[in-house]
Amino acid sequence: GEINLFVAASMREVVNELSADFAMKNSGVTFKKNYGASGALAKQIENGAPADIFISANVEWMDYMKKKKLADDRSVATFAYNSLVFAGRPGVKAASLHDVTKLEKIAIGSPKSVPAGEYAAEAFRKAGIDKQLEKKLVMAKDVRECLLYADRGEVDGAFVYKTDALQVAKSAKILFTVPQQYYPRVTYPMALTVTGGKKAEAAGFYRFLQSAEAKAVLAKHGFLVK
Amino acid sequence: MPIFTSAEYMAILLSLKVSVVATLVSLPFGFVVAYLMTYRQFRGKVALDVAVNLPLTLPPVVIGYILLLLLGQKGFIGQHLLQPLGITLIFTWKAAVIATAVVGFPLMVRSIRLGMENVDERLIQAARTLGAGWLDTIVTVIIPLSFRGIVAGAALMFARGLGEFGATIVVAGNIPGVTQTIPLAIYEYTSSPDGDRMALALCLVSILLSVVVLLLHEYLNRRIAKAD
Amino acid sequence: MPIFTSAEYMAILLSLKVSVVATLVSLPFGFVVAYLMTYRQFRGKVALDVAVNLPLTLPPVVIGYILLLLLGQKGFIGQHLLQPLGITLIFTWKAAVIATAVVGFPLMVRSIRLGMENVDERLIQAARTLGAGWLDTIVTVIIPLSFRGIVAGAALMFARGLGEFGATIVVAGNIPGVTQTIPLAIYEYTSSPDGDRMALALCLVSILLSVVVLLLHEYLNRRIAKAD
Amino acid sequence: MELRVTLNKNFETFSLDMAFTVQGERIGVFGPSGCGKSTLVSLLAGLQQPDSGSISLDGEVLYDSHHGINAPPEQRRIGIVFQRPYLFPHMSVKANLLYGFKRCAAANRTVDFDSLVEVLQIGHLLSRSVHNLSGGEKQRVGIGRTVLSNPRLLLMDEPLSALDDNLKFQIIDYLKAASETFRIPYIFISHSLLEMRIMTDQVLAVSAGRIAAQATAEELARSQMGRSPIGYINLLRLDKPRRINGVSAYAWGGTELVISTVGDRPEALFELSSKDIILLKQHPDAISARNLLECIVADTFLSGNKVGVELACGNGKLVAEVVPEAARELGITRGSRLFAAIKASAFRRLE
Amino acid sequence: MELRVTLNKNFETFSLDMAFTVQGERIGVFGPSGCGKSTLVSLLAGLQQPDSGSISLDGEVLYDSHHGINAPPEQRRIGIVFQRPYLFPHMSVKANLLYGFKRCAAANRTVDFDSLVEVLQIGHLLSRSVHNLSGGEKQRVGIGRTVLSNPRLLLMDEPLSALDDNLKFQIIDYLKAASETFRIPYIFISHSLLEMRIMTDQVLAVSAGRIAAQATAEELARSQMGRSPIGYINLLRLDKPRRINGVSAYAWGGTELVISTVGDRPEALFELSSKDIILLKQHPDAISARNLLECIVADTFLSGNKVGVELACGNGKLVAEVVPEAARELGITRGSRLFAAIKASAFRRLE
Ligand SMILES: Nc1ncnc2c1ncn2[C@@H]1O[C@H](COP(=O)(O)OP(=O)(O)OP(=O)(O)O)[C@@H](O)[C@H]1O
Ligand SMILES: Nc1ncnc2c1ncn2[C@@H]1O[C@H](COP(=O)(O)OP(=O)(O)OP(=O)(O)O)[C@@H](O)[C@H]1O
Ligand code: MOO
Ligand SMILES: [Mg+2]
Ligand SMILES: [Mg+2]
Repeated sequence: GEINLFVAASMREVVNELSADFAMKNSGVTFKKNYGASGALAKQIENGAPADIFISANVEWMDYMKKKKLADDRSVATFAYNSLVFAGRPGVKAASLHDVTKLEKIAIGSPKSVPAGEYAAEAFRKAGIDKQLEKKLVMAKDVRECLLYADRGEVDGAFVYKTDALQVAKSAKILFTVPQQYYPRVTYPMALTVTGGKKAEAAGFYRFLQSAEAKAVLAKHGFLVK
Repeated sequence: MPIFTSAEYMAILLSLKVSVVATLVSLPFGFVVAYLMTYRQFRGKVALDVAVNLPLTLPPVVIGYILLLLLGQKGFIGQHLLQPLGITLIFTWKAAVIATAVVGFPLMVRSIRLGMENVDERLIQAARTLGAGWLDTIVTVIIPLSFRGIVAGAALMFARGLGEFGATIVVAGNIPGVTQTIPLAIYEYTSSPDGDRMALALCLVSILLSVVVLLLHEYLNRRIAKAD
Repeated sequence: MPIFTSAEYMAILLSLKVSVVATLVSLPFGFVVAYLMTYRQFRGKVALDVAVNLPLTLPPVVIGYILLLLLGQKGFIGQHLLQPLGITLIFTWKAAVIATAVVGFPLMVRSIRLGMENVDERLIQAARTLGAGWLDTIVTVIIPLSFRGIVAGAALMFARGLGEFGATIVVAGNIPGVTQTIPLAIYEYTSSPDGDRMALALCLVSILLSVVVLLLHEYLNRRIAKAD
Repeated sequence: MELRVTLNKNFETFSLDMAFTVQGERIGVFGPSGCGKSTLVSLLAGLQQPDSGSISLDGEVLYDSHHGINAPPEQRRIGIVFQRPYLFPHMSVKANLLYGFKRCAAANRTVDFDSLVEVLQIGHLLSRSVHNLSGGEKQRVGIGRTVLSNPRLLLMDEPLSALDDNLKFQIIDYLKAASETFRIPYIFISHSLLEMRIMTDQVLAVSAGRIAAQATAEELARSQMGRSPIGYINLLRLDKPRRINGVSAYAWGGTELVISTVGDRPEALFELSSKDIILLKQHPDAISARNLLECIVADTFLSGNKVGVELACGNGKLVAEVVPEAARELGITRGSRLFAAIKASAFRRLE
Repeated sequence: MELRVTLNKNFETFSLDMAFTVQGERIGVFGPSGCGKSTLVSLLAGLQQPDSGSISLDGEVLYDSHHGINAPPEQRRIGIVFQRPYLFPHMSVKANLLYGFKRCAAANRTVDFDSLVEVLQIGHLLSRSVHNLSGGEKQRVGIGRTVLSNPRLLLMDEPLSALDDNLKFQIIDYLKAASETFRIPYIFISHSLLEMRIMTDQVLAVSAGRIAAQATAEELARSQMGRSPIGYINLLRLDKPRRINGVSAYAWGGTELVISTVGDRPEALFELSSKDIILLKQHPDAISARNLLECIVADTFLSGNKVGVELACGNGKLVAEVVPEAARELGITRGSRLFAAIKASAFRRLE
């Protein structure tokens, strides 16, 4: 059978690997994967896009799915966690949130549309540096764009997820990890959709995503699993 | 040049297929709209003009959402027209075709209109008095004589189609091998580790295709000019 | 209709500013390119044609990347031309202007060319033999007589500019009050669960603006037609 | 053919308001530029809609604003020959010719392709593209295309005015040959009196959107003689020339006319202006004019500041014009005897 | 003006290859359609580039392929009057007129605006838009615009062929008035022999891209008489008419010519075809022709199958044509006496 995955774009590499593993073990199972912004994916599902499993980059869109009765309520679970880091080119001197205020330009995801940006903004408020940073922020369409700016030196550094920094960055390196007390935990919820709940293969893959084997892969990519 | 994997070949083929089909499918509609705008007087002409030109003004992503709302399971067209017929559009390559067609439509209509405005009205009158009804006249006189405009319109839509991204990703999704066209593949490569080379290679393919279309268009233009 | 907050008003104003400035800035370039393509024979004419039409074919996001690579701190133009002059373009509204101008350029050039092709060559020859140099002829004969095409080109670019998203968001970022144009604001609203109403309202503003431009264009067209 | 028309059509700066009934096969519409001739053609053919009125052709109502009848152009079977031929540029000559023929119901096909091609002498052009035709060839193909559509009525809207003189009379021949051979009644529109006289029997004179008069072409011509710079045109159909010393002698009115145009055709139409006839009281001894005819004054009439003199030479008739003073000197009254001197080169062959 | 030209220009299906030197103020270029007249104009004005050759005007080299000299059109000071006026549609009549004037160095300005406006009688048009002008008015404004640019040489490329006859001679008047008043030498291009005779002294006959002959217009006209359907055109400049009984009598050659065209101007140019003169051996008693002139045969010449008879009537000269047979009957030889009968209506006023 065919399993339709709707996955937040930041999970692309890890889900690719997991689905390949699963397909290898279960012959006859094929995947159709749609990667995009969580909001766009939710709207697509709402309008009838064929999805079996939805992995969101934040809780709000999963709540939206629940409210609209698109997700199988009982199946909503946490797939993985992530942490916020500050990445920049090696020469940049920044080892803590307060060092960041001395820099010129900082990229974050657009807080309204990019969860990582929202968490970063939250962290600035908690750390009391939001006013100082206000004029220095560049809002990007997504996390990958933040990293592109950092890589190319258009900004001094960018607040991104650890996983993205590990996977995507070329010249930019993780300069420090934002302490967890400054922002809520970055959670990737997942759920079977109403149609997915009725498909045995989808349920099978859903269970596989919670398996120890899957958690190992997640960890390898830099995600936190608990 | 990196050697493409099957995924990229599929993206290229898909892009070609989507652009070609979108162009062919919208040609009749584009022609009808251009015909109405050129030859007919009717109420709501300005409204039609505005509607046709909207996709030019609205961000493609918004067009994508509008199409999603219209064509989706709960959308007006999706629910009342497509579902009873058992047709699913969204998330298939057909949705990409529709997105491409809608976004390129204003450009196509504009070109065809210009072509039609150059057809001598006397020739149309001659056809009518020789016994040709209006449909007959369209087929035997207006179409052949506005052919340059039609070709230009098709070329424009095709070219615009090769670059369509925003509307496609929303209604068709970004599913490799199914709805992933060149622009979507490029987008994916630019946001994945060491995808730059592949992205660049795909860009080159896109440029190459557009050059071919442009040259073909020029060539056709000259042949038509010669025949006249 | 929801009452907009200052952020939305700023986005609307910024969109207008970006589209207007992009249109005005690119008009002279569009005119020169159209002039070269219409009246001059030179090597590399086809190459210029291809280059001008590329932004039509390439996805806007890719154009955004290319512009970033060119204009950024380490980019060719950015490093060697802009930095020494102390100019920063990216992440400012000026970057949005450039993105808009580049994306709309092929449409603008196409319109102006069509206008120029309708100028009777004899009138140009008359001006020359009456003592006007080629620059003088351009200003006093070609521009006034291809004015319809120029207006159409400007209207097209303005309209396209109102919808530009992909290229702008890459080179200008999406900074509220600084570079967030209407399409970017719409995008932001569509990506939060209860932004639909605001997104819709902004869409309506966008549609309204395009209707105004279209009607203005029609009106100008008629006035010019009358004057001829 | 019988055509009953009541039509009203208003433009911003012009209004057309006509009511007339005509019967006949060769009708003329005569009037100055801008008087509404082409508008009438458009309305009759259904290319424009009148504001009100009715049109009936041979009893069939084509348009009636009261009864909401309005046959579309393609059903009226009214053919138009325009001033320029407007051939379809994307078709061959043959495809142009067959355009209307193919669309004509088989029952109505009285004109057949081969005879038309022969009448118009366009056989050698059939496979050509229309771009490489000369002006006259184009017009012939245009006429052929319209005739082959088997119209019940042919509207010719100044079909000759874009042609130069040589071509004009060639095309007149073809027009007459086609309409006579295939018996198609026509309405011929022109502002040329000469064309009216050659092409029509009955003329509707139009002025400023109204019918000003309905008369024969001959009546019109006489009334206009004094005002026209070319005078009254005598039209002479002559045949069986005898060649002598490089000129042709045609039998006419019991004598012979010597004409310098060298014709190889057995029959031809010549024009001779009333101004080109010199009247003498006495026989001159020797004269350079090759024709010296003895005639009787059959009638005289006044037109403008000229006197028209209708001369009977045997059974031939000619109209000459003189100034009143000369009429007095020559003692011109009905029945007086005169000599008319006409140069061999004063005749112009029209066909 | 002296113009030295060697030019070579090849198109796919046509090649122009000319070398000539002309001196004079009124030069003609005569030749059939497609012989390369307009191409020559373009090359002289610098609107097209020759393949090779040289052009020098009054000693100044405008083009020389060997020395790489190629003055742009705006620096050549060669004005063109095209077949159609090509007025700038976005400017008023006045702005059109001043276009070239403003761009002419003050030192070169010999034509002043006011006198030009007077010569061309366009004062009342100045503030009008060019769209509302009649054909003749447009052409006058076009001529004025070119003349006001103060060219050293005026090229007129069939400036009359798009005009109807009335207008044509009006415009000729204006053309001559403007070029004479402001002393601008010109090259007049046409395929009309009559225009050549009125407008030029010396003619370059062009055929298939080559100079076929260089002659006076008069020589050309006589050689073409026999072939032309309108014969040889006598041009008569007459003045101070006396009005009698609705006709005008002009003094000419010691006698008077009676002409029916009613002229109100003191001076006028008339044409009279060689075909419209009837020769008689004896004085007829009474004749409708208003002119009966006694003349002596000054000369005869052969042209085609016609005999040209040059008549001296007092000090006036006329060319008549007759067929050889008539010449024999009338006993025409140099010195013989004849009567020439000419109708008052045979004269056509040209201006
Ligand atoms: N569609 C129209 N709108 C406004 N006025 C019109 C229209 N068609 C014709 N006219 C006017 O009607 C008048 C008659 O035009 P029409 O073409 O019938 O004249 P015509 O007799 O055919 O002249 P011509 O001999 O020059 O062909 C003109 O003054 C013209 O300007
Ligand atoms: N740009 C061109 N390319 C190719 N052929 C040309 C070009 N310009 C002119 N010709 C050819 O050169 C020949 C002469 O043309 P030209 O216009 O000079 O003739 P003309 O004597 O002015 O004729 P007319 O009396 O009809 O105006 C024609 O056969 C024409 O087709
Ligand atoms: O402007 Mo788009 O949304 O990248 O096609
Ligand atoms: Mg007409
Ligand atoms: Mg020419």
